[in-house]
Amino acid sequence: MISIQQADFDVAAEYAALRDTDPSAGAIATFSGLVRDSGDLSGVTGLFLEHYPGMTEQVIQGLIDEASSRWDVRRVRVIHRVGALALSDQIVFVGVSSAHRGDAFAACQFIMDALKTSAPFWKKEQTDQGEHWVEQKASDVERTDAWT
Amino acid sequence: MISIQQADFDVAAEYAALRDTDPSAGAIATFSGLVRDSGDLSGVTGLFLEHYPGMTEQVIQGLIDEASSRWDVRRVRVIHRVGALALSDQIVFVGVSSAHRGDAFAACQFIMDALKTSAPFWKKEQTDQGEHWVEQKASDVERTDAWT
Amino acid sequence: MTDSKITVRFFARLREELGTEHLDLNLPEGSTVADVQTELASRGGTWAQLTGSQPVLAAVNQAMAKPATPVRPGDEVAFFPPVTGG
Amino acid sequence: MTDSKITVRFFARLREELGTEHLDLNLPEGSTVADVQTELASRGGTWAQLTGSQPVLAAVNQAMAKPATPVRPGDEVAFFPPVTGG
Repeated sequence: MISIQQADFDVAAEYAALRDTDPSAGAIATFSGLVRDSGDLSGVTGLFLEHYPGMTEQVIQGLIDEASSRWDVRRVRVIHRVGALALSDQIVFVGVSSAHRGDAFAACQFIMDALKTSAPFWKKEQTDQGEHWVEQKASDVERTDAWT
Repeated sequence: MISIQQADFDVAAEYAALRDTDPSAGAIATFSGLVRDSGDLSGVTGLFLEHYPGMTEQVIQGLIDEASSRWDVRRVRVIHRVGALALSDQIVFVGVSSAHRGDAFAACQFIMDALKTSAPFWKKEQTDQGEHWVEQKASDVERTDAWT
Repeated sequence: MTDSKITVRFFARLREELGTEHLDLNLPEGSTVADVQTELASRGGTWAQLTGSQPVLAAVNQAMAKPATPVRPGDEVAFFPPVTGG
Repeated sequence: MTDSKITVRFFARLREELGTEHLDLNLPEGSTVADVQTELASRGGTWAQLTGSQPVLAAVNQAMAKPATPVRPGDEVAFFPPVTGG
């Protein structure tokens, strides 16, 4: 399930939903991304997140489908917030349940890595010095390429 | 922080504690292991987990220290239950916060993999056919060796 | 020659610098994404960046597209900078 | 010759099959983990598995040990099967 939303999310509820599966799922891997004070520049005080409604969901569904074909995956949950976010706010959640720990880790990390370089979201950082659009990092692109 | 305990644990509280760090921590990776119905044999109805008190904590602390030296790690939380567990019960939790997503994933997965092959815990599975001590899996050993 | 009316959308830095969220465009049949970019860049000013040195990504009907991707009547074309979510 | 009294602990399948959680042992000075295993295996019966074909791991003072690891008076030696937690 995919949610793109302005509202905050509750990792406890998401974890409970991932856990409430068939008893063959013995592994749950999760990742949460938070607004940190050092992005492109230091002194970040907040973010604004823009996205391309419709395309975003399609791209993420494609990543979930690819993960499900490559690994033994039971449930996948992706949440990404948009709009204005403050320092330490939650931005993104990816949770995967699987029968196997290696598959849960791999699918969770693949979706996170690929989301960062292919899902149409854009971050604008606010700092004491003003605001600016974040530049894509070469290291993020390399990380995604490593999965192919 | 390491806890070896009979009692269940609350992933929501653990996540909140990992999140409540310095604002430079932008990534939280977690893993939870649950009792699943297919272990060494199918039809698993429960587990008994034995450990070596004292040594277990020392081994896990060594893994946390190693992870902290290899990756940028802010907080690490490891919980492992012992005693009698039922189907779908939580067994183990590893949570790592970091400034970077790659480091959070790597440290979390390394600790889980190495815990499975080096921390003195032993599982006895209960099935409809009786009970038996679980055998160590070659695939788990290979997975840990891959980190060296 | 039949004209094909398409919708063009802009996001993030491009949206701000062009001062435009979306516009409609009439293009000759057989046009491609590259033709849309060239047509818009010819407006000059900040529009020139659509064929400039900074990378500009394109989507057609909400799927990633290449310069040679054909654009048909009714299509939604979007231009945006490299993505930075997560 | 001084005797060195050590504590030996057993876990999991070994503990059950030996019917023993722990015992005290007197060993000659200069003994090793291998000597402890040989001494206990010589009791015969289920004890023979301590030097049998199934892998048996050893720890001295709660740190993993090898057959050649020395055992000193007061040490805690433990034997157990390969671990299966997580």
